[in-house]
Amino acid sequence: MKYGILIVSHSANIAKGVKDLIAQAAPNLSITIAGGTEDGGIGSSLEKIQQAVDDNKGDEILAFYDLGSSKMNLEMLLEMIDRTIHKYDVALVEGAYTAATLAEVDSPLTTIEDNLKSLKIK
Amino acid sequence: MKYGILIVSHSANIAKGVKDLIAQAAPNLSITIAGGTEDGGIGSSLEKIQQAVDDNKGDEILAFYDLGSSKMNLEMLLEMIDRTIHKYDVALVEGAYTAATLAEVDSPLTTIEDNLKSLKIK
Amino acid sequence: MKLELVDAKKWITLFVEKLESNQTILNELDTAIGDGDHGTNMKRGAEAVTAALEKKEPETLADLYKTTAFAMIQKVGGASGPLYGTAFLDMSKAVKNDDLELSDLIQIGTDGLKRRGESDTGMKTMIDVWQPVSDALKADKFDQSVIDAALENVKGLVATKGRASYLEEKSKGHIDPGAQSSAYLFESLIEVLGE
Amino acid sequence: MKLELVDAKKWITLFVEKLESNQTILNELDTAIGDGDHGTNMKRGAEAVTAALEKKEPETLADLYKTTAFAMIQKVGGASGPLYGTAFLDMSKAVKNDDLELSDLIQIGTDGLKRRGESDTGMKTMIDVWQPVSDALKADKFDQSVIDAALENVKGLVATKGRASYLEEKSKGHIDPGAQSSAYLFESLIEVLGE
Ligand SMILES: Nc1ncnc2c1ncn2[C@@H]1O[C@H](COP(=O)(O)OP(=O)(O)O)[C@@H](O)[C@H]1O
Ligand SMILES: Nc1ncnc2c1ncn2[C@@H]1O[C@H](COP(=O)(O)OP(=O)(O)O)[C@@H](O)[C@H]1O
Ligand SMILES: [Mg+2]
Ligand SMILES: [Mg+2]
Ligand SMILES: [Mg+2]
Ligand SMILES: [Mg+2]
Repeated sequence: MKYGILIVSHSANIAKGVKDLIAQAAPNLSITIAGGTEDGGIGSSLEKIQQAVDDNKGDEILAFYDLGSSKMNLEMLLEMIDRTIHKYDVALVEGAYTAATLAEVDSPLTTIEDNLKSLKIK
Repeated sequence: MKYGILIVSHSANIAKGVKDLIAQAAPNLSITIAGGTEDGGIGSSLEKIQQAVDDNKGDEILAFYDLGSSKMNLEMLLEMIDRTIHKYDVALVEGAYTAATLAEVDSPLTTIEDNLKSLKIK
Repeated sequence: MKLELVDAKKWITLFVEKLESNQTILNELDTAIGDGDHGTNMKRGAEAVTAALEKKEPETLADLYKTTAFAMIQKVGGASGPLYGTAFLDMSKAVKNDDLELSDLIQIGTDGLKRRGESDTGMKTMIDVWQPVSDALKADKFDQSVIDAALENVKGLVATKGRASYLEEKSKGHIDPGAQSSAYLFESLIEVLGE
Repeated sequence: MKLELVDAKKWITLFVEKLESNQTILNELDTAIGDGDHGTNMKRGAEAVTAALEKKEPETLADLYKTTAFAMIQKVGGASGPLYGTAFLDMSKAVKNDDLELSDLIQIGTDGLKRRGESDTGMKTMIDVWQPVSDALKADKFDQSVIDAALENVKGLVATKGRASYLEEKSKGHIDPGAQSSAYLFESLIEVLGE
């Protein structure tokens, strides 16, 4: 698939839930997640994000996050690796759902990004 | 507490995760959740929402939802009961976090709602 | 025209049967432009309706529609739950008026859908079947061709409500799953009326 | 002024000790205007730094700062992880230049915080300690009073970045937890410089 989805959240449950939700509408996408700290607490882990990026099968990755450190860790990783990752400052659940639905039917990136615009809140 | 938080999501994991996330920043709030269908699938359940409303200890409830049927079931319930529930058409995770943080320090509803305005995406 | 209790029961029973036997089709339609569960959702609702009607035989039309509404609301789990639920609940309240025409009943259900869904015709939803049926009943021209035409029309629409709306232009060319399940509802009605 | 490797090691070691013994204070500060975990986060980071330094004795300043950075990045789990991590990583790269003054080193760390946090002074964050310290070092006027004044100033600010920013006006009157942990960092530096 052209696009994969990456979910970075402070909570392992949120990350898992978002994946469940969007996988139902977009069963063919590669959706990988990084939720919570290494030891399962609320927070974020660069290592988990790195792993989720490694596991993602999309040619390019559309990335969504919730708050502060999820974003900063994601950006830190972007500086370290050279896969094409598009990071969106949009509502996590709603943005990921929108992107996944469109990516599932092979919409071009411009269409996906047009639809994400109104969800920009960060 | 004056305000309680209600989370309605298609996914039990999202609902649980949002609670974990916001409870960390707002440990004194009553936060109740309704996630997924009765049998644990992706979807929503009026009964779960009803239960979460019943369990909520806030004098008034600030309610957040993700997509379509979460909203419709919530609105259906609002027509059936007479507790004061404010429903916000904002980003689920980010909106709930914002409201919880402010409610935790006894901010007035006007302040909370002012801060939710920029998160309106539905 | 009005529906007697015995016919209304047949109507609901036929609807429930069609939902149970067409689960796969409804899921497939929903897979194309939604999340693939409309058949599963409606089957769950159908079973709940059957169970509720078996548990307590409704004694009035209001009872029948209310029982149907509550079963749908409680068990469907998708957007179609509160939608069909609201339609039947509103119909159950309205039908207490003995003078209510069938066409008015269906219009009241349609209005319930519009209120619950904050939607209207042309948005590629079940409303695009309910409203034409209601119109046809008012004009005394209700038959299978009305349903066929409604589904054909729905197919060409771009969705602006519900999950399919995320797909925008790409939602075109597909029958909306909720429109199809509503088609089963009104095909059941035709069978009852035709007898 | 420059810091030799042996002094820089002392610096980091003292910092780590202060983080471990002040976990509760940092958590309490974060409870007031954040999520209450800054002490726990920094303690986890501190332990990781200690473990990493014990595992492999750094042979250069660049090594030392890089090891510190990676331990923080990997283990802190909160926003302070990528923040301190970026500051020390940038410092580790810059310190390869032998001519680098201590004041420049700290400014480079401060710039790293600003880049990672998309933030600046006056936003009630750790930057409001780093920047005044960097300025004082440049002016050769760095002592405890600089840190005290910075914390006093931070207290009066309204947060516009980080979790405390959600509280707006209500964030006033509290010391920012990250500013406090950075105060420990620079109090450790004073101890080293004072020897
Ligand atoms: N806002 C709305 N107004 C009217 N009908 C809607 C609306 N949202 C969804 N629908 C109808 O519901 C159907 C989907 O039902 P279902 O698949 O059971 O729910 P979900 O979308 O929650 O999975 C759609 O095909 C459409 O006919
Ligand atoms: N955007 C930012 N720029 C600079 N510093 C920030 C930023 N966001 C947070 N901080 C700093 O991080 C500290 C919080 O760290 P910590 O509690 O460990 O992380 P979290 O907020 O993820 O729980 C704050 O007190 C503040 O000093
Ligand atoms: Mg569906
Ligand atoms: Mg569904
Ligand atoms: Mg914190
Ligand atoms: Mg935290």
